[in-house]
Amino acid sequence: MTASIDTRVDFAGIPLRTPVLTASGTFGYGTEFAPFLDLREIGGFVAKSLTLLPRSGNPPPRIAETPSGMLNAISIENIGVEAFLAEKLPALPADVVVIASCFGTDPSDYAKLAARLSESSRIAGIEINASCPHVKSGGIEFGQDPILLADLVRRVRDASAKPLIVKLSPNVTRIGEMAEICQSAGADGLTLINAVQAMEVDVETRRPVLWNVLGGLSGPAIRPIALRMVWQAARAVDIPICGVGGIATAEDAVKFLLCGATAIQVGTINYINPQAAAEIAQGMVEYASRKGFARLADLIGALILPER
Amino acid sequence: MTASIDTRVDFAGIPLRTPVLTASGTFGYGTEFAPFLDLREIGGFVAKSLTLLPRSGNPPPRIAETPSGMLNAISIENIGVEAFLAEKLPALPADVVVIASCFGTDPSDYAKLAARLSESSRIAGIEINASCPHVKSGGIEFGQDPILLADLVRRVRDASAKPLIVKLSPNVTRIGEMAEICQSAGADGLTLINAVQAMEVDVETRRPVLWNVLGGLSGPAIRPIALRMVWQAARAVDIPICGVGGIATAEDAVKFLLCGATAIQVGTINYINPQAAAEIAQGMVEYASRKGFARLADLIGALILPER
Amino acid sequence: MSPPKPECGPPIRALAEVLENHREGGSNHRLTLAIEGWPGAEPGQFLMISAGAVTAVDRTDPLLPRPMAIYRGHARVGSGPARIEVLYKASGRGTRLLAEALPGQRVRVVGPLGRSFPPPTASTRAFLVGGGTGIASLFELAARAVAEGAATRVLLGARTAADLMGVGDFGRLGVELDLATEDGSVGIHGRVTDALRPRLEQPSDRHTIVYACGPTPMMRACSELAAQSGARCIVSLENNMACGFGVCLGCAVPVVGGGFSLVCRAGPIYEAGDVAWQGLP
Amino acid sequence: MSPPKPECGPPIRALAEVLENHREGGSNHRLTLAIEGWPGAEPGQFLMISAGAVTAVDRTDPLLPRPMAIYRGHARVGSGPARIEVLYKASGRGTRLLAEALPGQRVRVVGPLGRSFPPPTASTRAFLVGGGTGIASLFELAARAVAEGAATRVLLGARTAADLMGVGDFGRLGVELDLATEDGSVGIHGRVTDALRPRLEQPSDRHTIVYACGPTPMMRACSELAAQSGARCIVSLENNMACGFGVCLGCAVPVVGGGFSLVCRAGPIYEAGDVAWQGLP
Ligand SMILES: Cc1cc2nc3c(=O)[nH]c(=O)nc-3n(C[C@H](O)[C@H](O)[C@H](O)COP(=O)(O)OP(=O)(O)OC[C@H]3O[C@@H](n4cnc5c(N)ncnc54)[C@H](O)[C@@H]3O)c2cc1C
Ligand SMILES: Cc1cc2nc3c(=O)[nH]c(=O)nc-3n(C[C@H](O)[C@H](O)[C@H](O)COP(=O)(O)OP(=O)(O)OC[C@H]3O[C@@H](n4cnc5c(N)ncnc54)[C@H](O)[C@@H]3O)c2cc1C
Ligand SMILES: Cc1cc2nc3c(=O)[nH]c(=O)nc-3n(C[C@H](O)[C@H](O)[C@H](O)COP(=O)(O)O)c2cc1C
Ligand SMILES: Cc1cc2nc3c(=O)[nH]c(=O)nc-3n(C[C@H](O)[C@H](O)[C@H](O)COP(=O)(O)O)c2cc1C
Ligand code: FES
Ligand code: FES
Repeated sequence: MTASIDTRVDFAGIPLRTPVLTASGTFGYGTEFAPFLDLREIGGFVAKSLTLLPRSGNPPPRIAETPSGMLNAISIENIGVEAFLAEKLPALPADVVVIASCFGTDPSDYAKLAARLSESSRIAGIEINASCPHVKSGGIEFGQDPILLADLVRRVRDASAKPLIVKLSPNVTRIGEMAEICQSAGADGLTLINAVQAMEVDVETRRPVLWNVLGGLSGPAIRPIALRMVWQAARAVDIPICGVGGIATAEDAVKFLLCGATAIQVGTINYINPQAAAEIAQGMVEYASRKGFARLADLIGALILPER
Repeated sequence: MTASIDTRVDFAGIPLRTPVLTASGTFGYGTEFAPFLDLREIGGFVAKSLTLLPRSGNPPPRIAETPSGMLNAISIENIGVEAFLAEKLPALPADVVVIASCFGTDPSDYAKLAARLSESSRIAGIEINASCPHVKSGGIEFGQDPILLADLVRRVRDASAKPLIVKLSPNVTRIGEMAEICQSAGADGLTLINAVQAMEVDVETRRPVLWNVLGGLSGPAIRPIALRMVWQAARAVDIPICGVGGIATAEDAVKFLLCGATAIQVGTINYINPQAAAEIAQGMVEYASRKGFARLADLIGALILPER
Repeated sequence: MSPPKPECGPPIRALAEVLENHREGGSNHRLTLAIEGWPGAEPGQFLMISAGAVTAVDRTDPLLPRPMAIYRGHARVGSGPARIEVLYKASGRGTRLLAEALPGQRVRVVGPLGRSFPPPTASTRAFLVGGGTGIASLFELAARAVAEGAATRVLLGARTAADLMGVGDFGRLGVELDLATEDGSVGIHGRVTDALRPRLEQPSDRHTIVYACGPTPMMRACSELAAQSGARCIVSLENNMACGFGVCLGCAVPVVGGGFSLVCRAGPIYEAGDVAWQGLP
Repeated sequence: MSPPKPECGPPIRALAEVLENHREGGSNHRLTLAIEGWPGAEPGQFLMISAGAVTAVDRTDPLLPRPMAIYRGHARVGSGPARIEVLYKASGRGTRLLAEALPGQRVRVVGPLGRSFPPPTASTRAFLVGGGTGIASLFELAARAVAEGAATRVLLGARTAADLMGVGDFGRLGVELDLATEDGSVGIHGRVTDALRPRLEQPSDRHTIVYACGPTPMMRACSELAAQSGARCIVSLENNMACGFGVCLGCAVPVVGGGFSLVCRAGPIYEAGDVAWQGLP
């Protein structure tokens, strides 16, 4: 019975087996999850953000636990684009959708990265991480400044013909405005939200818990914020949206589709339950069949609003 | 031994018995807590936001539970300034510090409210709610727009000689900038944060959980966001800050002082534990004596930063 | 709206001990608590109960306590703690966690809260109509009605026999008892309102009082049946609650004549005619 | 840095049954789990354990699982589940909740994770130095050392006698056992490193291996004592962890020569000389 549900969606020109992807920085380079789930059970994954050169992140402590969430200040530690293309990509099954995430401190870094990644037929799309909330130079400025963001998206658009997805920062006054800017600058889709800038303190030592002082809040705690932003962005633009932020269950994922997301990403929960993404994909099918939807795509924007 | 700790602080010209206040909208008009705690055990409270005329809020559902938090869309239901002055204020013990919160859809509403409230010697200070996250007209625009906010604060400043506190919205890109604007416009102090704009959906009905669709997220879930914003605001301005957002324990309260807050407000937790504010005030004394601080005021800004 | 009866209290906050907590058919559970310093309660009042037993460290998820009717309060033995019974349905997150609480564990409670039912008198013809978990709000009222010598008939309905709460307890009160189940597994085959309808066919006066607690459509139907026969109808409403004592304003329901009323403070007991039914969630 | 030994595995995710979970002096607890499909583990590997027993509904606070050493793994009886023991200190929120888990309840585990200790051989002179909860990482290593016929001395230290973990178990292995407590309540009065120092006074070669697990200052002191006498030193590091299997990058520690190493994946076992001690949290 559940078998009869059509789970496919098209996100920004990328055909997905199911709307369930996994979020950048929470799924490594994919291979780490081999012991726990078959990558073919999910729609695909966004790899850890890449920089042109290998980058080693912040000193410890890098993470902390908070109510229904966690803080992180990793600072985009990654093996660099070349090692990714040479070592990580070939290790993945051919039919796994891989979206590459780009990070840089200058628009030209992003453009170079996008161009290089676009040479690989294994890359289904490019996600611009313009929103890393804890790196002074880079992320946060791009994602928070309309002019910088528009310029960044245009530069990357010119550099790559791949489906282009911009991942937005939640640390802004008007998310809808940022979404519009990306759309007019040529983005094919949007991902939101990245972690919310936050802080935690240890009262015993009287010091910030994170070496970086500030970090990004993620996990179920931020889900209602992410859902609101996806809802607002979906009403502001026509390009498809991938919802991310605190998704822990199939019901959570359904909420994002109802609010207008075409796909979703599972993030922090992968750490706690490395099988979560596959369970969520299965649970969405059960929800759809229980509710009489023939296609998961029919859930997109299917929120019923009180008529007033 | 704990008796020897000096708990007094001065917040924006208001002498407080202890830095622990309760937040507007979470403590009613004070009298509701009589069965549970002696108002003299806390520093005082901020009354439910007032409008010039009585205001009845949104239809149900008005609240919903979320991971380590709750959503609300009450829409400033209140008895109006006149009934507050005539009925509620006289019912309170003379030595309880009462801060009045003003809300309006136009700067002149705020100015009129502040002027009227300033006529009462029982009002220790005025808090401008420029941040109500779910009322279309009003709150959110003031708190999110630098020009509107500066104008609002100036207008109220001219209308009242009472200590003037501006309560900031967290739904902004740069909280420090908003803090500076309030300082230069004549505010004596700042309160932050108000609830974070958010949304929740019921997958069974496929409808928004709140009648208002959008609501404000409060509770422990947002504490790391509030702490970050207090930290950023404290570094941007010289006027004192009252920290609010997810405070549930004395340790939470201490974190806000360490990050630069002069006082704190207990909000959502009052609903779950109507004795929380008094317990937090007591717990802060225990912390101070355990850590060898003679005065709670010595905790303000006492965060130890890694020297780099 | 003028409250039917001044509120009882003052409420206390207590760390109650779980004496018993067991399943009673379907997903219904009976929780018996020992509460120190309990001030006593009136029929129709409720408690806010933490969503699950108190653990070594406070967990902030689920965050909010749950409102639960005081099903039955037992006379205090000497100076000991009061024994309070709650009947609840393990449905969502909080009540399913509450169902795991073991004897000896503790749950946080705040109460008694809300206003109570206007009491029946010897001259009252009382119909107590309970649907689903709404039944839990009616037991103390039934006991009071019997004590006052009112002609008392209790009508209880649920989806199926296993879901019917406290039938045995009501039976032992010696009231006239009508049962209704939607699947016909016990009592009449249909809704509890189908059991009420024939009872109100003759025109009745204000001495006839229909006390209704259950799903909103059921209470609304009761109020219409009562209105048709000229009887008075008192209902006990439900709504989401954060505090239970009138400060969050989260539990407001629209009332006739405009504006809102706080279910936790002005309610949960209302004259059916005062409720703006179409505006309920 | 080349890992001391290829990692064992592949890890599994399982819903383990709590067989026993009781206090053993101070705030130390012994948790015995039954785990289906357990692939076996090597000395020094660890588990990620949910912060408290699994409840009727998943609670998101506390959110993260806790890393815990596999103290002892028991040979599987036939095709039944493996029996795994964990010794832990109920200190913070998660471990205090874990201490409330009752036999029959379940906890979520992911493991075995991390790399194991390079095994001692018959020619090894092994000093196993454990401090506080670090003791828990050494039992399987001690058993292996004895089995290999290595000259094995175990040195365990804690604040006070009650805090010393697993002393009886180590005793039964028949190893030479030195105890140290900071209050002198048992063994020598002082730190475990004070017990180690005299043992390393004679210059020793690389066949002498100091295996150290405990507070960072203790491990650092061990590595210095070992270096002075020319012995090899292997340590088991701790760090905050979100995942335990190499994807969150949260557990990184600085290593000699620059850059970071993931404690959960490249570690927790390290050659003391590879660790950039001054950079540890
Ligand atoms: C005055 C009053 C008395 C009540 N007495 C009883 C009783 O005696 N026995 C009983 O089984 N139930 C009773 N209820 C209903 C009970 O409060 C809800 O069933 C319960 O809150 C649901 O919680 P949950 O954890 O199962 O659901 P969840 O889905 O976890 O609840 C999520 C949130 O929604 C709120 N909520 C969900 N359903 C309701 C509801 N029907 N009414 C109010 N809040 C709700 C919860 O309180 C919580 O804040 C009463 C409600 C009120 C207002
Ligand atoms: C590889 C490894 C093996 C371990 N083996 C054991 C063992 O066998 N027995 C034992 O008692 N302890 C062991 N620990 C330490 C144990 O993980 C922490 O004591 C535990 O996480 C503290 O959790 P809490 O809930 O008590 O503290 P909380 O204050 O609730 O923890 C808050 C957060 O900080 C993290 N944290 C706090 N202290 C530590 C720490 N020392 N190390 C890592 N994370 C920490 C927690 O994991 C959690 O994410 C081990 C740690 C590691 C890394
Ligand atoms: C430890 C950690 C590392 C992350 N690294 C990245 C990253 O490299 N690039 C990126 O775009 N987002 C990164 N994120 C953000 C997540 O992709 C996601 O947007 C955010 O965590 C919210 O989703 P969640 O609540 O489901 O985790 C990271 C998140 C965490 C917790
Ligand atoms: C139900 C509810 C009503 C509120 N009403 C007001 C209000 O009238 N005026 C105001 O300034 N803040 C109001 N707030 C915001 C709180 O004062 C506080 O800023 C916010 O909840 C964050 O603090 P907390 O997490 O401790 O609750 C309200 C919050 C809640 C939950
Ligand atoms: S529940 Fe808070 S006011 Fe009624
Ligand atoms: S704990 Fe996640 S990478 Fe090591």
